Amino acid sequence: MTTAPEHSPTMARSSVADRLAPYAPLMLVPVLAIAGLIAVQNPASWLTLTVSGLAMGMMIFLMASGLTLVFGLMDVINFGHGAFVSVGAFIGISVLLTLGHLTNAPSLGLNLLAILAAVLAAMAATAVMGWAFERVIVKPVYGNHLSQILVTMGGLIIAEQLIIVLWGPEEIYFTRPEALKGALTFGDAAIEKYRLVTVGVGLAVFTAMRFVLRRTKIGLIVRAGVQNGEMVAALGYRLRLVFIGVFIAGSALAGLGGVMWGLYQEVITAHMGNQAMILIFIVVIIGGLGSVEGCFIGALLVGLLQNYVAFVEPKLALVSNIALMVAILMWRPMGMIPVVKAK
Amino acid sequence: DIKIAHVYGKTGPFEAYAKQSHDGLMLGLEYATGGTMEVNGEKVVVIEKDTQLKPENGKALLEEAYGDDEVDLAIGPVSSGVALAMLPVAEEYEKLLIVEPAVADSITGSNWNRYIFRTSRNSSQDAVASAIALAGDNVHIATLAQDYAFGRDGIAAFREALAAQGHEIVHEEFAPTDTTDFTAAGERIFNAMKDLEGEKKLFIIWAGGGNPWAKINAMDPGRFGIEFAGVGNILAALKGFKDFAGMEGGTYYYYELPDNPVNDWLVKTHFERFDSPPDFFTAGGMAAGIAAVEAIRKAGSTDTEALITAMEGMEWETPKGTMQFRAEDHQALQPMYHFKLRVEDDVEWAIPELVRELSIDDLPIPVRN
Amino acid sequence: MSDLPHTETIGDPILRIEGIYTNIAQYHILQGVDLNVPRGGVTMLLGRNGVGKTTTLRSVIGHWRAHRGRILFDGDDITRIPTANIARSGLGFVPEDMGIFADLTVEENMVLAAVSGPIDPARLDWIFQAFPPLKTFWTSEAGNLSGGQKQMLSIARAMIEERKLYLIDEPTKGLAPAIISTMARALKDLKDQGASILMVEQNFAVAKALGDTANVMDDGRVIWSGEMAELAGDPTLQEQLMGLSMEAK
Amino acid sequence: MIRPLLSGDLPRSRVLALLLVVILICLAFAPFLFPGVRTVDTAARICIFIVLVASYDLLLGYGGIVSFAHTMFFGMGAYGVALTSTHMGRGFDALAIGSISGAALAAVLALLIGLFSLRVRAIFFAMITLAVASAVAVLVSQLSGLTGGEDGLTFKTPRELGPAFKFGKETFDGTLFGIKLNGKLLTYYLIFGGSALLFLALLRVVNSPFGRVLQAIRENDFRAEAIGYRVVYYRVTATCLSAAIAALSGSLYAIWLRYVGPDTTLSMTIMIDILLMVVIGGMGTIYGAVIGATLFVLAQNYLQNLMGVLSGMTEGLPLLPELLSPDRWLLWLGVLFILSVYFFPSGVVGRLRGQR
Amino acid sequence: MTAPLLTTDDLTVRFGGHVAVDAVTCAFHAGELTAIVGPNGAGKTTYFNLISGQIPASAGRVMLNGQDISAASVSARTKAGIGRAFQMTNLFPDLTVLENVRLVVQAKARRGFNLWSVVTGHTDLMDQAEEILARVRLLDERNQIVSELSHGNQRKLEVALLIALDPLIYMFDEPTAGMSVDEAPVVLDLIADLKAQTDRTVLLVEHKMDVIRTLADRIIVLHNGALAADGAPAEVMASDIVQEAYMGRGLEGVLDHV
Ligand SMILES: Nc1ncnc2c1ncn2[C@@H]1O[C@H](COP(=O)(O)OP(=O)(O)OP(=O)(O)O)[C@@H](O)[C@H]1O
Ligand SMILES: Nc1ncnc2c1ncn2[C@@H]1O[C@H](COP(=O)(O)OP(=O)(O)OP(=O)(O)O)[C@@H](O)[C@H]1O
Ligand SMILES: [Mg+2]
Ligand SMILES: [Mg+2]
Repeated sequence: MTTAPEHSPTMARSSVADRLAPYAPLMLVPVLAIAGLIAVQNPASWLTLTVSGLAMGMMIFLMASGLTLVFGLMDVINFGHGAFVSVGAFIGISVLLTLGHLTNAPSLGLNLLAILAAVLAAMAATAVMGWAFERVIVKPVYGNHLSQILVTMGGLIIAEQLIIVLWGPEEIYFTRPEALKGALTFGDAAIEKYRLVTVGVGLAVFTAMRFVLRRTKIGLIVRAGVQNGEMVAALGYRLRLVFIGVFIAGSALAGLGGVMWGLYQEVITAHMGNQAMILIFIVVIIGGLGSVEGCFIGALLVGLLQNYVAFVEPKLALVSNIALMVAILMWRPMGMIPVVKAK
Repeated sequence: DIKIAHVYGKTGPFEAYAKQSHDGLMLGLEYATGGTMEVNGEKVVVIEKDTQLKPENGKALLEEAYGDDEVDLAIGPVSSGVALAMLPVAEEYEKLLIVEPAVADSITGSNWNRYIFRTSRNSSQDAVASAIALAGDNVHIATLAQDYAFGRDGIAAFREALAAQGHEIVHEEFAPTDTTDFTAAGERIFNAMKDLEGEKKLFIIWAGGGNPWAKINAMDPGRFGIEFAGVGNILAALKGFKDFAGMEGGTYYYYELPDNPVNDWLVKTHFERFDSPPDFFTAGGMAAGIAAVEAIRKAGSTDTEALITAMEGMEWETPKGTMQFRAEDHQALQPMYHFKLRVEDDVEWAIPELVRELSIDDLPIPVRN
Repeated sequence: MSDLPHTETIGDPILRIEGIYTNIAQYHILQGVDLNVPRGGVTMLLGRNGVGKTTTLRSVIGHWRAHRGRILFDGDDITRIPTANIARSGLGFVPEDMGIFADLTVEENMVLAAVSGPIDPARLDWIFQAFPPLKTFWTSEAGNLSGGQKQMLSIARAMIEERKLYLIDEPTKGLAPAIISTMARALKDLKDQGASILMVEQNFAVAKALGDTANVMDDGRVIWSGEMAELAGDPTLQEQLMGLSMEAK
Repeated sequence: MIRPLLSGDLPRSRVLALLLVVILICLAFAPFLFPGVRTVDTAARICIFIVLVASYDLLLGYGGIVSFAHTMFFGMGAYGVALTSTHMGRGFDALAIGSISGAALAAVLALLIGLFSLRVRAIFFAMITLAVASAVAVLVSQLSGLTGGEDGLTFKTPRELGPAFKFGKETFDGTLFGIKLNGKLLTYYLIFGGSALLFLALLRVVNSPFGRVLQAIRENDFRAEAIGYRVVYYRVTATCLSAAIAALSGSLYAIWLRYVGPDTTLSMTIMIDILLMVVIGGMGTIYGAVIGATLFVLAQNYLQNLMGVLSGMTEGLPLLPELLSPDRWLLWLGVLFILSVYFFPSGVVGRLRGQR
Repeated sequence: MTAPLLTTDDLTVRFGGHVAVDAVTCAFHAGELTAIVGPNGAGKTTYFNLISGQIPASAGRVMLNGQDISAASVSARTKAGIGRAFQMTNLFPDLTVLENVRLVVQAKARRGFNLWSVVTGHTDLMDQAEEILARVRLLDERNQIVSELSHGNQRKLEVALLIALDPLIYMFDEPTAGMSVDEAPVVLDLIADLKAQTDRTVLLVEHKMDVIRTLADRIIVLHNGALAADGAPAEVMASDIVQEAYMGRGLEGVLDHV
C-alpha cells in the first residue's frame, strides 16, 4: 500500500508557561487560602473560615453540578434549574420530617440513613420532573437560547407555584438531625459537623461525575451533538436519548443539591432555588462551560472568597462574587477550564 | 355602603403574611360590627387588590380604589416599599390609608402625611421593646442586622433605646441582605465578645431568608457564653427556634401572651375557622379592622376630615389590648411583650413565654415626622 | 482511463433508491430519483451544482425525508427509520460540509466515529498512512485543522470502522493531489474489503479513475446511468449531460 | 405618508397590520375609550414598555448582543428625573434636565462597558453587564441617603401634570366626552407622544444601513469584519443608543409614576420580563416589541381578574378553583410562556409573517 | 520593475509549538496572478489569514504599498485594499443572496454608519449589487436565503463578495472547490479578467493543476509553512519539491489527469 509523501510540520518547543497553563486554576485555591491567612491573621478564625468556606463551596458545587451538564454541555440555558433545587429540598425535607424517629435519635448512623433516604427520594422526584421538563418544555427549543430562557422561566414559575399549592406559602422551618447540630471545636476554631458531611458528599459527586464523563463517550456525544446533531446521528447515536439522559441526571443532581442546601439553611421556601441561581450561573461560567473540574474549583473559590472578604471587610462582601467573576473572565474569557466554546 | 379597599401583596414571597393580614381584617370588621358587618346602618364592603408586591402596582391600585371604586378608606400593604409608594396617593385623593402591617419607620416618619394612619408597629417599637427587655447592668450586647436602610434604622433605634437606659452596644455587625454563610459575621462577633466578662447577648434583626440564628448557633456560641436575643417572630419561624430555649427579646404578638376579651375571641374564632392559632398579622389585621369601624362610628360619617379628627388620639380595643393613635404622627402606640423562649416536645414551635408586658408608657417611641 | 480492476457487481444492489421525492421546506428538490448501488462497487453520482446530489445522499441517511418512493438498503426499507439506526445498519457518511466537530480534538472526533467500541489500532494505522496529518494533529482541536485536513478527518471518521456502504459527498475538494491519490488507494482498499461506495464527485478525473458505474443527475432526477467507462469515453455525452466536456478544460 | 414614517418597514402581514392599528388606536384614545385610573395606567405602562422592549430588541434582535444591564439604564433615566425633581423642586426644567442627563449618563456608561467588554465573546459581555447591573443595584440600596434605598423616592411633577390641574374650563367646561380634562390626561399624552416618537426613531434606526450592518454582524461578525465593518464600533454604538433610549423610557416611567424604586426600575425580574416580551413579540422586528409588551403587560394586570371570573365559574369542581384562584395567576403566566413558544416559536410577529 | 503592491517580511506564526507559517518573505506585484500551492496544511490559508489580519503574526511584517499594516485591524486592512474569499464558505446565512452582496457594496461605499436614512433609499447600492450577481450568474437566486443555496452556488457567492469588494489585493482560497465543470469556468474567467486590471494583484490558492496552468503568471510553493519555491509555473511545477511533497511522485494513480 502506498503512503503519502513525508509530512513534517516544523515543531518548536512550546514555552514553560504554555505547559503550566492548564494547572493554573488548580493552584488558585491554595493561593487564595494563603492570601486569606495573611488577610485574616488570627489563625483560629482562619481555620474556621477556610473549612466552612470550602464546605460552602461544596454545596454550591452540588447545586451547580447539574447546570454544568445542562448549560455547559447541552448549551441549554435552564432558568428552571432553581426549581429543581427547590423541589429537591421540599421533597427531601418532607421525607426527613416524616422520619422523626431517625433524625431525633442522637446517632450519626441513623441520621445519615435518614438523610440518605431523603436524598434518594428527592433525586428520584427531580429526575422524573427533569424527564417531563425535557419532553414538554425544553425539547422544542434546543439551540435557541432566548426561547430557552422563556420556556424555562415558565417552567420555573409553574414549579414554584405548584410547590405553593402543595406545601402552602409559608416558609418551612425545621432543625437538622440531632448528630449534625453544632460544631467540633479545636481551641477557638469551630467546624460545623454538617459542613463536614457536605464536603464528603461534594467530593463523592465530583469524583463520580469525573469518572462518568472521562470513561464514557457521553460527554463527547453531547458536546458533538450541540455542534452538529445531524452528524452525531449519522454516526449512529440516538442523540435524543443521550440528551434526555443527561438532562435527567442534571435535574437529579439539582435535587441532591436542593436537599443539602435546605438542610444547611434549615428553612425552605419555594423561591430558595431561584435565589441561588445567580451564584450558580457565576460558578458555571467562571469554571468554563461544561467543565466539572472548573465548576468545582470555581465553587470552592466563591465559597472561600465570600468568607474571607466578609470577615475582613463586610461591606465588600456585597460584590465579592461579581468581582471574582469579572477578574477570572478577564484572565480567561472562556472561564478557567473551558470545555465548550460558548457561542 | 361603606367601601374599604384592602390593598396588599396577596401573591409573591409574602403570600403567607398577606393571608393572615386579610383574615385578621375580616375578623376585625366582624368583631367590631358584632357580626352584622354594618356601621351606622351602612353595609361594610371590602374590596381586595393584589399589589404583587410591586410598588408601582400598589400606587395604581390605590388610585383605582380611591378614584374608580370610590372607597371610603384603604388598608394595607404588607411591604414597606409598596407602602411608601402609596402614601402620596392618599394625600392626592385626600382619603385615608391605614397602613398595616408594613413596619418602616419612615411611613409615620419622614414620608408621612396627614392622611396616613398606622395600626401596625414600626420597627422602632420592636427595637425599643427588645432594648428594654434585654438591657441590664453587666449585660454586653452585640447586634447583627442586614446591611440596608431597614436593618440600620432598626439597630439605630435599638442603640438609642439602650442609650436612653445608659447602656451601649459592644459590637455592631452588618451583613449583606442576601447573606447565606454567616461564619464570617459569627467569627467577627465572637472575636469582639469572647474576652468580655458577664452576660453576653447577640441581638439579631433579620427580615426574610438566611436564618442567621440557626447558622450562628451551629458555630456553638455557647463556648464563649454568648446567648441569643431578638425580636419575636411568626409561628412558622418559631418552629426553627426549638434549639433556642431561653432566648429573650421583645415581641409584637403571640396568641398566648395578651390577656383580654378581644384576643380571647380572636383565638377562639381562629381555632374554630382555621383550626390554627392566630399569628402576628392576624392580630394586626384585626386591629386595623376594628380601628376602621370604631373611627367611622366615632366620626358618624366617612367624611375624611371627620375621620381624621375622630382618629387622632383615638383609643380602641385590639387583640393586643388598648391601642392609641398618637396625634402627632398617627402611629398606633401599643403594648409589646418581653418574652423568653420555652420548648415543649409536643409543640411544633418554641413558645414565647411572657416575662412582662411592656405597656405604652414603658415604651418611649420617638416621633420622627 | 480505467486500468483499475473492476469488481463485478454481484447479485442485487446494496442500495436501491426507487423514485424518491424529497421536499425541503416548500421547495420540491428531488422529483423521482431512481438509483442503484451495486454490491462491492464504486458508484459515482455526478451533475451540475444544485441538481440534488447532496439532497439524494441526505435522503438516504435520513437527514431529509423522502415523502414518496422507497429506499432499500441491503434488502430492508430504510425510508422511514431514524438516522441513527440507518447508520448502525452499516452506513458510513461523509457529508458535503465535512460535519467536523470543531470543538473536539481529532482524537475525540475519531473516538466518536468508532461507534461499536474502542478504535482498532491496525485500522487506525492504515488510515494514518493515507492521511498522515491526522497523526500529527491527533490531539489538536479539529476546528483548527486546515481545510484539507478537515476533509481527511471527515473521510477517516467514516472509514474507522467497517461499513457495508459509504456515502461520500465530494471528498476530493480541497485535497492536494498527493492526498487525493492516497485517498483513492484507501477507497480501493475499502472496495477490496467488499464494501460498496456511493460517491458524489465534481472532479471528473477522479470520478473516471475510481468509478465503476455512474449516475448523472439533473434538476432532481437521475437522467443517465451506466458504466463509468462509457461516460468517460464519450465527450458528447458528457457535453449533453453535464453542460461541458471534461476534455475542453 | 405612512411609508416614510415607518421607514419603509411595513408590517408585511394583514393580521399584524390590523393588530398594530388596533393597539395604536386603543393607546391613542385610551383615556376616552377606557376611562378609569387603572386602565389608563395600564395603557401608559404599555406605551413605556413598548419603547423599552424595542430599545432592547435593537440590541438583542438586531445586534445579537445579550445584555443584562438594560434595566440599569432604564433605572438611570428614572432616577435621573426623580433626583432632579426632588432636588430642583417640581418643574418641567427638572424633568427635562433629569431625562437628558439620565440618558447621557446611560450612554456614557454603556460606552465604557462596551469598549471594555464587547471585544471579547458575547457571553463575556452578558456576564459583565450582569455584574455591573447588580453592583449598581447594590449601590442604590446602599446610598439610601441619596436614592431612598429599598424604599425608593417619591416626588412631585409639575402641577400641570397632576390631577389637581384642570383646564379647558371655558371652551368645553372642563370635560370632553365625559372625561375630566386634568393634568393626569396631559401626562398620559406626554407619555404617549414621547413613546411614539422614540418608537418611530428606533424603527428608523433599524432600517438604516446601520441597522442592516448590525444584522450582518449578528449573522456572522467574523465576515462582517472581513468586508470592512469595524464590528466593535457598531456594537458599541448600538449599545449606547439602546441604553440612551432605555433611559428615556425610564424617565417617562418615572414621570408617570412620580415614584422610583429598585423593584420598579432596577430589579432582575423586570430584566427577565423585557427578555420575555422580546421573545414573545418576536426578535429582530421592532413591531415585535409592540405585540410583546402589550400582551405581557395586559397579562400581568388582568390575568388575575380573568381567573377570578373563571374560578367563580368552576366553583364546586374539585381542585380547579384552587388552581384557578387569582392567587395562582403566576402559575398560568408560566403556562402562557410555554404555550407562546409552542405556537409562536419565532414570536407572534414571526408567525404572522409566516416564518417557521 | 515597479514597486511591489504587497510584501511580507519574515512573516511567521506559531500555534503553541507548531510553526504554521515560517518566516515567509515574498513580494507581489500589480497586474500579476500568483498561484500558491502546497500540500494540505502547508500554511496557505494561514498565510492568507496573516495578510488579511484574521490571525496576528508572531513575527514579521505585512507591507501594503510600502506601508506597514501589521498592526492594523482586519477591517482596517480591508478598507486599505486587502480582500479575500474564504476556503470554508463564510457568508451571512440567513440573509438573502442580494443582501449579502449589498452589504459589501455598502461597506465599500462607506455608508455603514448612516443611522438616519432608510436603506431602501440607497438604490445605487442595490443596482451595483445586482450587477455583480449577474456577473457570477447568481441573479436568478438573488432573493434566496443563502443557507438554502447548494454548495456550489454558495462558493460562487463567496467569490461574488470578493469581486464586490473590489480590493487591490485579491486573495482566492480554492475558489472552484466543489464547483461543477460548467460553473468553474465562470469563476475562472472572472479571475482571468482581474488579471487584466493592471493596478491589482491576485493571489490564488488552488489544488487543480489545470486551473493553475491556465491562470498563473507565477507560482510559489509553501511546504511545512516555509517558502519552498518561487518562479515561473513551468519550472516550479517541474521542481522536485513539488513533484514529491505535492504531487506525490511514485504514486501511480489518478493525478496525471487532475
Ligand atoms: N436547506 C435548503 N433549503 C432550501 N433549498 C435547499 C436547501 N438545501 C438545498 N436546497 C436546494 O436544493 C437544490 C439541490 O441542492 P443540493 O445541495 O442537493 O445540490 P447538489 O447537487 O449537491 O449541488 P452541489 O454540487 O453544488 O453540491 C438546490 O437548488 C438548492 O438550492
Ligand atoms: N488557529 C489554529 N490553531 C492551531 N493550528 C492551526 C490554526 N490554524 C491553522 N493551524 C495549523 O496550521 C497548519 C496550516 O493550516 P492552513 O489552513 O494554512 O493549511 P493550508 O495550506 O490552507 O491547507 P489546505 O490546503 O488543506 O487548506 C495546519 O496544520 C493547521 O493544523
Ligand atoms: Mg452537494
Ligand atoms: Mg487552506
